Amino acid sequence: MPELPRAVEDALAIPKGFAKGLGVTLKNLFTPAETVQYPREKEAITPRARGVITLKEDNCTVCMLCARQCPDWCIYIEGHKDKEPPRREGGKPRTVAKLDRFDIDFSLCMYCGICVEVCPFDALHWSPEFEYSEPSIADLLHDKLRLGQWEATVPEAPALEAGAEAPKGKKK
Amino acid sequence: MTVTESQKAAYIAGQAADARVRVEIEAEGMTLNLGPQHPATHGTLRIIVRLDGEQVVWADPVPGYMHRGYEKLCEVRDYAQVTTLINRIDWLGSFANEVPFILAAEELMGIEAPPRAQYIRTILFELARIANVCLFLGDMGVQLGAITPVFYAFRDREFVLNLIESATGGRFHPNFDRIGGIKDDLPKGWIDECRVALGRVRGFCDQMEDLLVGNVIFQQRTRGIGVIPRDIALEYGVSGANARASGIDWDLRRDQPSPLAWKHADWKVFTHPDGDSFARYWVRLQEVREATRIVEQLMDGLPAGPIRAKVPARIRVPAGEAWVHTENPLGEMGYYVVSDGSPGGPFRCKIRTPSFSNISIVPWLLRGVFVPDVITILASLYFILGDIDR
Amino acid sequence: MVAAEPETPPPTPRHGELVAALGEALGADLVSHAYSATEAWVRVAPAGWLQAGRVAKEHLGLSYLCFISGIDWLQNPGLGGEKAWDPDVEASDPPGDGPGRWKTGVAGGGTRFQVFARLADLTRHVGLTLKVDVGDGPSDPDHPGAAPRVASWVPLFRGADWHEREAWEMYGIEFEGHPGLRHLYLPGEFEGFPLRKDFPLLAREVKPWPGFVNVEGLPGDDDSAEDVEA
Amino acid sequence: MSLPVAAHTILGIRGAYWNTALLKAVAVLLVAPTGALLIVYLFMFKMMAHMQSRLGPMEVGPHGTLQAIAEAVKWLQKEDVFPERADRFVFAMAPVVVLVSTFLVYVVIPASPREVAANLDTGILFALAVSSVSVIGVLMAGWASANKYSLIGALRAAGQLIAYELPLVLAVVGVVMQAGSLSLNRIVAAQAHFKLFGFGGLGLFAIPQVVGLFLFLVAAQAELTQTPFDMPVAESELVAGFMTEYTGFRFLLFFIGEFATAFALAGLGATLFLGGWYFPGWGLPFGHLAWTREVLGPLVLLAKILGLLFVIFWVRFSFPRFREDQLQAFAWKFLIPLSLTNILVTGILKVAFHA
Repeated sequence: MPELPRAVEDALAIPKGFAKGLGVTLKNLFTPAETVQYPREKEAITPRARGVITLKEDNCTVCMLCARQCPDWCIYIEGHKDKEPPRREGGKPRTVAKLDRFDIDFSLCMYCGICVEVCPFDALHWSPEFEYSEPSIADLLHDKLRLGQWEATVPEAPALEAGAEAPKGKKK
Repeated sequence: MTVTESQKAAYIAGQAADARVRVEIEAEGMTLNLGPQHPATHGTLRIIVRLDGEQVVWADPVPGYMHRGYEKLCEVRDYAQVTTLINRIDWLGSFANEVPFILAAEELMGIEAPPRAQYIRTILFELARIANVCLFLGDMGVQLGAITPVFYAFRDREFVLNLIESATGGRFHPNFDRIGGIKDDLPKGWIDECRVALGRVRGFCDQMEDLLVGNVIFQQRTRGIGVIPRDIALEYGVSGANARASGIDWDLRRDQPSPLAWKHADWKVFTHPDGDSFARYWVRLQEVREATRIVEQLMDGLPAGPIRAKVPARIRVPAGEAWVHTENPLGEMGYYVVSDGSPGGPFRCKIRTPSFSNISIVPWLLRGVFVPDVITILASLYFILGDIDR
Repeated sequence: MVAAEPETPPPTPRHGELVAALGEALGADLVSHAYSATEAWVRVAPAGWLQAGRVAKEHLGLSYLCFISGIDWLQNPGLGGEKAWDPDVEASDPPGDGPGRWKTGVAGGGTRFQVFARLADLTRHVGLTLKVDVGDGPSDPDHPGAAPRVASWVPLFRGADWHEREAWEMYGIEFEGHPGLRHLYLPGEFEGFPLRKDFPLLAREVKPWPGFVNVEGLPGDDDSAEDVEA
Repeated sequence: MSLPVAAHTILGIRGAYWNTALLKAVAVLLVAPTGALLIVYLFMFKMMAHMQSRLGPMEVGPHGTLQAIAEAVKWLQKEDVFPERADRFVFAMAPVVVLVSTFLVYVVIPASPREVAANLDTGILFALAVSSVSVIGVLMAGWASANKYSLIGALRAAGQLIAYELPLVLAVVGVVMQAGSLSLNRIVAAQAHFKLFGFGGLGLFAIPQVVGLFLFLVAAQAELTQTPFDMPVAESELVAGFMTEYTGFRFLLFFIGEFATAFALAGLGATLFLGGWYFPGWGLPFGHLAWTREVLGPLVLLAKILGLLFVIFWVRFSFPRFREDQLQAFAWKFLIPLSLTNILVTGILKVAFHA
């Protein structure tokens, strides 16, 4: 290619720039769109996604750790003590804490996951389910029944990338 | 020296006390109220501009419509709870907000996270930068009237957000960084996915180069518009890509000893001598490309090992003061953490956000420009409202 | 409360040089200094605040204004909030006011309010935090109601404008020579200084803390919570 | 055809005249909004979406075909809001003025040798003249809204429309000189007979008048306030320019006006430069098959219009916008000298070839 004078080159750069831009949009016109038609098609959600907090009621000991660590104060817990038959024959009857109320107010929740992390008895988990919007904000207060129903949707924790330390086998 | 009529008007108007109840002085020109609900102010920044024709006589930004009082809120939360809060400062690159705070707490406690955690932190940090700056690259087009780029930006940013979500569980607000390490290791297959997404981001950068940078209209709209000289940038504390576009060769990732893993990658800091809107766009474009390179190199060199250092179960940060700042997507972000040694949270947490200083230059910068250039300049300074108002 | 002992060496030789040069220029106005592993602090007397900024900017190359902010060292103002609700937090001193009710941090301090600012040299990559005592504000028994006050840095750094407006509206610290101390974030009619320690955080006052152990015992049972089995 | 108004005479004019007049009026009133809807669906919804890796509307009708109609219905349902300090009468009339000026352009565009509402001898002059009336409507809207954004937008629009009216007219002059007529139908005929170096039959002036076509497209882009010339409605600066305060029905009128004008200007461009309804091979004396031209002509014209619109909207979706002063400089320093040169060259060549 013979060297063009600078001025000519500069002048040519203008239509060239326009043509390049037009080329980008034209190319995109003929490439398939990325849109996912949401209610009919759904993207696969990663198992770690923080969609909704689930409660495994049997594991909860009403220790209040989650409610105390919650930055938004959106967990409400009440419980009572009860006697259970002894685990072994002839033992003393055990005193256990029974859960009366476990509410999470998802209208306040920041989805930080601190409650799930601090739970010492593995009673709280994350589920990637996210379709629980409500027309009324008051309905976003999920009681322990509702939280317990989500429990079935909790996925397996994913395998880890090469080089990671073996997981300590906590999560469900 | 003669004083023009418009300068007089500017002086008189400048004397009127409160911007919020600014008396409209019936001199020549008119006062135009941009925002708080205005398409160009991404968020709720309000800018009062006094116009003489289409020329700005003075401009007065009024932030605060999104002030959430984070510095006060930090004082009643403990360290773990603060990270979930500060996620929401710069919501487009939120992982990058957590890192300096956690580093400050680690510095006070004398803990250092293991290398694998530092690598993953750095990778996610750079991904946050990509997600954040990609949106700028597209949004700048919208502010200048080109509607298409922003859709490409949203499209390709989505892949980066997916990556952040599959690693941390949170798309926008990861809350993934912990004192002494990170919450979890990367899931299997993440690195391969990441390479694909980085390829898309690079393709996006090329598209932006073709669509905007090469377009002579874009160049005419941005070149020589909103020039920030070097010394003015320093006085106002302008940082990040805005400072680098003014020829200040300063990047905390390179210039600050940091436990994070940038030092293990081979990358370049781009500067531009012009200091105008075009330079700011160009520098950010190159930075996204560099960020993809950093992430790739760090993924190649990712060491094996633990991701959490030994940390006491109940975190108690000893009394002291620490200042840690990092090169966030928007500029220099720092936390001045004061601990009084009590088991709760920080005693005082001064959050130095980049957008605050970057926008404080606006009254100086907007003097004498045209209304369309107001938009160009605001777009090229690139601010996030949460980052100004905290 | 002392974190970094004065014996801690400067993190880099340049930090030491800067502090020494500032000391030379300010003389007795440089009250104290301190180092940590990464950072250097200098506390100047209120009279030397403007001069300190000028020397740092014009002679020491610290031309980049990172931030200016304030701090209120009042301890345990006795307000509500989580710490008051939480029985695990050890019982704190009773609320009160007056000297002795505040403890200052690195590089010391004599008053309840301090202003601190950070300047940096972007070519040599060093920074310095400067502090100044600005007064006791409402806690001052001699001048009740007097606002804490210090010279403004706006003549030195144009960017100080917003930072000082913020410090003024959050702490009520008056900056002398500032061209227009008006509200930055808060609405113009806002009263009070939100970041002062004795300003109540309403969000934490109006709602009871949900973290009480709220387990009803068995009738005639005085078991403590520890006896409950998992 | 017997229409209800087919009385013997009205106002002393014969009923048959009223019949055809009513028919023509209805045709114009139907074609203009239909053209606007077509543009909105094809270009604003689908082409824009696919250029941006989206699908666009998909829900209303197959592939969202009825979306444009749904939008129109939505606007009709909205409350008709007047700003408190608006000049109510002017505010209400502004969209009507814009729309009327648009409809008038349709009157002279021939869709086939006979399918033209008014075959004026000065057709092109008429079209360009009435299309400029819309500036008045825009100014009225901006002034009456009592809104600073509207006012700035309207003033920008007025400056821009006046500046680009000139290159538009001058671009057409080349064609008029070459055809030797101001009548649009005769310009089509001239294109059909046009031969370049002995080759002919392509039936378009786009080849000899390529500069004119370029000028026409650029000026039309500006007349339509499409990016890169959309400062009057620059949404990132002026919210929506002169339309900021309009809602519901009146906004819909503006909206239809904008896209109907696009359709009309593309129709003018297709007629002037691409041979209008003429398809290569349809020699003008067409014998007993002449009626086929009446059927196929409109379709050919539509195809050409869509081709031109594609280019206009392609540019719109790809480019950022100019600044007001750059736009004026572009018009006065580049487009107008270029169009004058084009006229000069056309004149010289015309004399040279016909001498």
